[in-house]
Amino acid sequence: MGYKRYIVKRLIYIIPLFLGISILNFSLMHSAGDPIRLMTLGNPSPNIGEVRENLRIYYGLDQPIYVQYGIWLWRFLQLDLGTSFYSGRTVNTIIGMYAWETIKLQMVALILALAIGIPIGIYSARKQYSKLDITITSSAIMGISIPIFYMGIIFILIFSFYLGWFPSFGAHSLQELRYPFGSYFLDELWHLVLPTVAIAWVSMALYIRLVRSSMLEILRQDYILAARASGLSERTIIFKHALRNATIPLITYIGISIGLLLSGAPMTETVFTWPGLGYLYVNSVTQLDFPVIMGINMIITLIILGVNLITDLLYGIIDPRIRYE
Amino acid sequence: MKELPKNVVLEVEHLKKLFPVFEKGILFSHQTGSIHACDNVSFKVEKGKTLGLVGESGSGKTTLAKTILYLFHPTSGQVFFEGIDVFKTFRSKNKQDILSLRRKMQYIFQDPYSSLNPRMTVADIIMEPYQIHRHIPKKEWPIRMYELLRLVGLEDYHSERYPHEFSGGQRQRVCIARALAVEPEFLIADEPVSSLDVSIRAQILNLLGDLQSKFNLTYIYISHDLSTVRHICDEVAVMYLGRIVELAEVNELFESPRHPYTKALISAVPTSKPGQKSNRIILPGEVPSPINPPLYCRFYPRCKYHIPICKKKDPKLEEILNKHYVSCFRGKEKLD
Amino acid sequence: MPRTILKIENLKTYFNTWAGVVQAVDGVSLEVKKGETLGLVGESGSGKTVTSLSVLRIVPRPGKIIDGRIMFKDEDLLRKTEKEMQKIRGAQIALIFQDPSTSLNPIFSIESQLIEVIQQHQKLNKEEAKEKAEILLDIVGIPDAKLRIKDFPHQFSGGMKQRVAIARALSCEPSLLFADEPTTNLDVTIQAQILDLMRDLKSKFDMSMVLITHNMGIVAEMADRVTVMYAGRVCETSSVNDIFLHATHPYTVALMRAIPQIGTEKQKLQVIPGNIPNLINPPSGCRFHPRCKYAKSICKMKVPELEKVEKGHLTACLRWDEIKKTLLKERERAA
Amino acid sequence: MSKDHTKKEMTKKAVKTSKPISQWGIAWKRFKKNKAALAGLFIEGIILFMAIFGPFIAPYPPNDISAFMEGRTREAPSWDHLMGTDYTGHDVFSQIIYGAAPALQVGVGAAVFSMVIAVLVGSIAGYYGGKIDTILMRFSEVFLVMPAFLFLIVLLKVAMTITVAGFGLGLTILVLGILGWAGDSRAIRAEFLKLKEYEFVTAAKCLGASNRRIIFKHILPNVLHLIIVLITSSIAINVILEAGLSFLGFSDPNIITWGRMIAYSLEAIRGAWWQGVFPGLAIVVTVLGFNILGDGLRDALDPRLRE
Repeated sequence: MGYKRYIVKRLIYIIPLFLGISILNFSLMHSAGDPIRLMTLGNPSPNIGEVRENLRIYYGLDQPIYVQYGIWLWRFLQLDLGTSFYSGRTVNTIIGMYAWETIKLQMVALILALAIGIPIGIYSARKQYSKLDITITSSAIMGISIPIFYMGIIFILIFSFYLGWFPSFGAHSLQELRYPFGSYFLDELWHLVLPTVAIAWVSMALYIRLVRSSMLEILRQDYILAARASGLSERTIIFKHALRNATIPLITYIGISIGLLLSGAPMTETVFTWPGLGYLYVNSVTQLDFPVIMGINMIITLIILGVNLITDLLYGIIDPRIRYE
Repeated sequence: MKELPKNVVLEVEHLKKLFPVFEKGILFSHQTGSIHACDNVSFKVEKGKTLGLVGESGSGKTTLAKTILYLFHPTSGQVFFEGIDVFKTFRSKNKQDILSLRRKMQYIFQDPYSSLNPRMTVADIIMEPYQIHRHIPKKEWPIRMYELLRLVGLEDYHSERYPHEFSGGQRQRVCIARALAVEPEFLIADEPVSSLDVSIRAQILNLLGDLQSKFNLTYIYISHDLSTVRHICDEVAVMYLGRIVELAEVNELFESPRHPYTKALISAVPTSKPGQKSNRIILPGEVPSPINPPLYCRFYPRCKYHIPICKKKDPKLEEILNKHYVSCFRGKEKLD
Repeated sequence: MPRTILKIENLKTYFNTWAGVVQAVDGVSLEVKKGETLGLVGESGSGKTVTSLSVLRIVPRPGKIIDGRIMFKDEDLLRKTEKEMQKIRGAQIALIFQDPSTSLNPIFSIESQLIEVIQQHQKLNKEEAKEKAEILLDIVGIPDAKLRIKDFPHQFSGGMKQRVAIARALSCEPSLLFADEPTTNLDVTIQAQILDLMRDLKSKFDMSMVLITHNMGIVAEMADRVTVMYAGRVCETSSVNDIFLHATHPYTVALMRAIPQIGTEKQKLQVIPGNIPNLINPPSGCRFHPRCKYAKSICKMKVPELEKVEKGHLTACLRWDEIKKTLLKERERAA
Repeated sequence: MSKDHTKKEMTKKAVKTSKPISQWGIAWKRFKKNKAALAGLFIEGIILFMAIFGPFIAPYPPNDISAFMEGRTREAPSWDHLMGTDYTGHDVFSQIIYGAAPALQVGVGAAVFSMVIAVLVGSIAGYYGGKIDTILMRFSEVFLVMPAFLFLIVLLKVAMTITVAGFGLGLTILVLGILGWAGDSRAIRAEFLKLKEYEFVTAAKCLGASNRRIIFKHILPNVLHLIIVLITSSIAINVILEAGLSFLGFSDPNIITWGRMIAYSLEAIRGAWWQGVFPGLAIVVTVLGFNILGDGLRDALDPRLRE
């Protein structure tokens, strides 16, 4: 009973957050200046004033800002993100074309980072101050100090240009002829390797540090000592008692890091010319295509909020103190 | 101003402190009940005497003490110190009056580890009251500070040191010195020795005793350790769930306790006599939650002497003998 | 003749910290006889907790057992492998911690924490283990054990948590129980309940017990024999009567006099001057000498060994003989 | 009481015994033992030196294209050009030196700016609590959850479109600062919440200390260690973010930055790797320096680790 109430609470809790971010997003776009003026900045037409006025009316930009926000929100709730200033296609269509590639890339990278980072973090904590621990911690601090795009460039230089093992750009080969063994799936995987490893490398370093420090903290607790005193095996103590408690900060961090990775998508995807939302975003910003920019911002916000919600629900499952609050 | 009976410095009248209990809502929290930390408490303390406040955790002793000093805002009730209405003074926001009242009443805390700012030297800590009150000229600050240090049994060179360089007992001495810096008349000592080692406790208790006779201080001594209470108090008030259930002169209370809870409490203290297995009264159950307590006698669920009326009415604190107050329907009987 | 169940000889456990080596336990020897309760008395930093952790070989980092022998049922625990120790911990020697709110894992139900320990040491299936867990909770006095077994630690009060912790410690019927200040964090009336329970259980389960405490009242009530520790060493060991009536070590004597007695009236307490020493750089010779009113220059130089005062009464003081006489005179005068 | 005890006498007495050490002193002692942290300090010293004295130590002026004139563009590292030249003939090594100043300015500037907001919000929310706390924390949550970096790109792009002459670093600092305070403010709030319950704060209240005195004299000094650690790691993050922004081309084109150098190198990285690899290394070293410095400071200052 407690848990259901908790879920409902968290769900409702998201609404003001979403409204807050959308208002911030909307006002940011509008305080950024008049998009029509920006779009037509270099236009030499003599009756530019009239053209601008017409464009404003066309896009509904002549109305007061709160009315504009209201209209935008109403449309958003009907899943209508508007039309691109440039291509004239609906934002839904455009985002639909790019979103999957970003999600695929980030998911694979995340799974990779967790699958490698967590065991290394646990090992490092158990063997605190051993040689291997020192090697791991120093590599991890190196890892968090490398910008993802730089990591990508280095990878491209080594594994693509010099060794020629992996492609340096795109998510697919342009021609079917170039698919490894003629398989589309393998082609996808082949293109995924460099960007996912580059992203995973950096986030893995963060997970290692996080898991290590929270494990160290937990291994100092009395209940671990008590578990030892009851004769439980080391395996049970580490993997059941300690790890389960360490999952709580870990989940928080996964939630945050998904947001960070999505925000960092423009850089990764630019380096690898990856046809995802980040790549689209940079292009749209360069063109000042506000409906698309807004659309991507809100989609990413929704993803982050969704992840936050899942995080909260997982807390409830793991930690009874939250569930029965 | 209020005329207090002769010798009485502090009078607490019907003091009540409720803490609201919130439940986190969607946007804001809403109140679902209140903790009756301290409920309708009245007592008097005479000049130069020590009143002991005894009770288990959750009985409201610390809340009571902090409310008297307006560190918690009272829900209702009044406190008079030397005739001054304490709460009225604090509520008036008159800075001068508040400061002069703060100088008269001081507090000594339970945990000497968290009660000293780790970033300040002992000299800074003891001289901070001077900075706040400016009751003595700046030139004399260090001189007074050294006097205080020696008074509480520390050395001069300790003044330059930081709290982490001291042991618990020494820290408690610093705390006492800081409290004395404003030259107070009244001290509340909240479990001042319970976090100290046994061999250090006696040092601090003796120091408190010496200071009392030297400066004619009035104390409220809060403790859950009955043996120290017996040792340094003149009068003792026993608290249970936010109420005073028994109040009497110390020997009277320990030798002929009237309230069933007091009896159990005294018998529960392990005596330092081997082999003498006491015929102790073991209370069943635990202290109930102070959130929305029952309207009848609060001790009823754990009391083996209860009669029908105990579950119907709430007993009042009544004087059953000379200066012996009990809050029990059977307080006048001798119960075994 | 009661057999000895545990005999610690010259145990040394040091902690390597950044500030220096903390000699937390420095040459402790003590003995627990079958079926008895040994009161292990000392102030903070006297090494009583570290001694108990050393016996189970679970001293947390950076602590390390440097030297000594720990004979449990005539086998040296320090020579056992980690696997063998796991079979002893919880099954033959159990430990109850001071603070029940931190010694139970907050995210597992009571049921799973009890079953886990039972299954670790006994060949029972989950149902049987659960049944046993319920019986245990019933024995330690938790009302509605069948319902409450599903609850999590934070849903219990302090006293109830300690009962759960006791149930866990007793789940495999150990022959030796270390209880490390089991009532210090509890209220007086709850303390009385728990002590009563422990006394009951001790005879019910036929255990030997080491009761670690700083409260002489609890010692008087619970213990058969007492070992007093100070600054990582043993000062005195004797029967509980002798400790209270014929203590010979100056620290024991001073400690007794510094404790206010509930039966006595307002008077000045006798004080032990000074502070508890820092164990990174402990005093030379007898570690109590800077605070001892009987100290002579030899106390600074020579480390006192445990010497026999009379049968079953050992003391680690160089001048116990003289002091005994002085004390006797003092007691006569007082009487 | 003897009043003839002068301060002089006291100090003389104090000298006899061992010197008192403050917690800062202890932290410094621990810090000194940490070789990695010292290395971090050393690295940042060099970067700072480069940032201040860049024009004096760089072998070539910023816009020197003499190599271009000589046709020595995209030249591999040599004694003349330690890190080679780029496609317009700029000396990569000199450019890296010039890039230190903007990197530090943005990194430190934005970190300090966001910390000012974080301390303000965190201390008010933590100390006063109640409704103010709820509102401020909800507000910070919005900043925490939103994709700040994406917003930032738009703002900078607009600035670039409006200002033809270039907008300098101020805007980047401002915007990074505004978008980065939320997480830190929560950490500071948590610390305030914890510390305000400490008995030394209650003791100060009991002595009649004002709220201002309690916040500034009692609580803030005890939060300072956290602020220092947070600032160090936030500098590292801001240096990376700045590099990313200029890498994407959202920075003032008139300022040489490491990110921009990498971006320019991309066209020809296959033939002239040094154009991109060296500026990237400069970023990595700078960020690494701040990160190990931050770790060292945390270990030295965190009272939990003290035994």
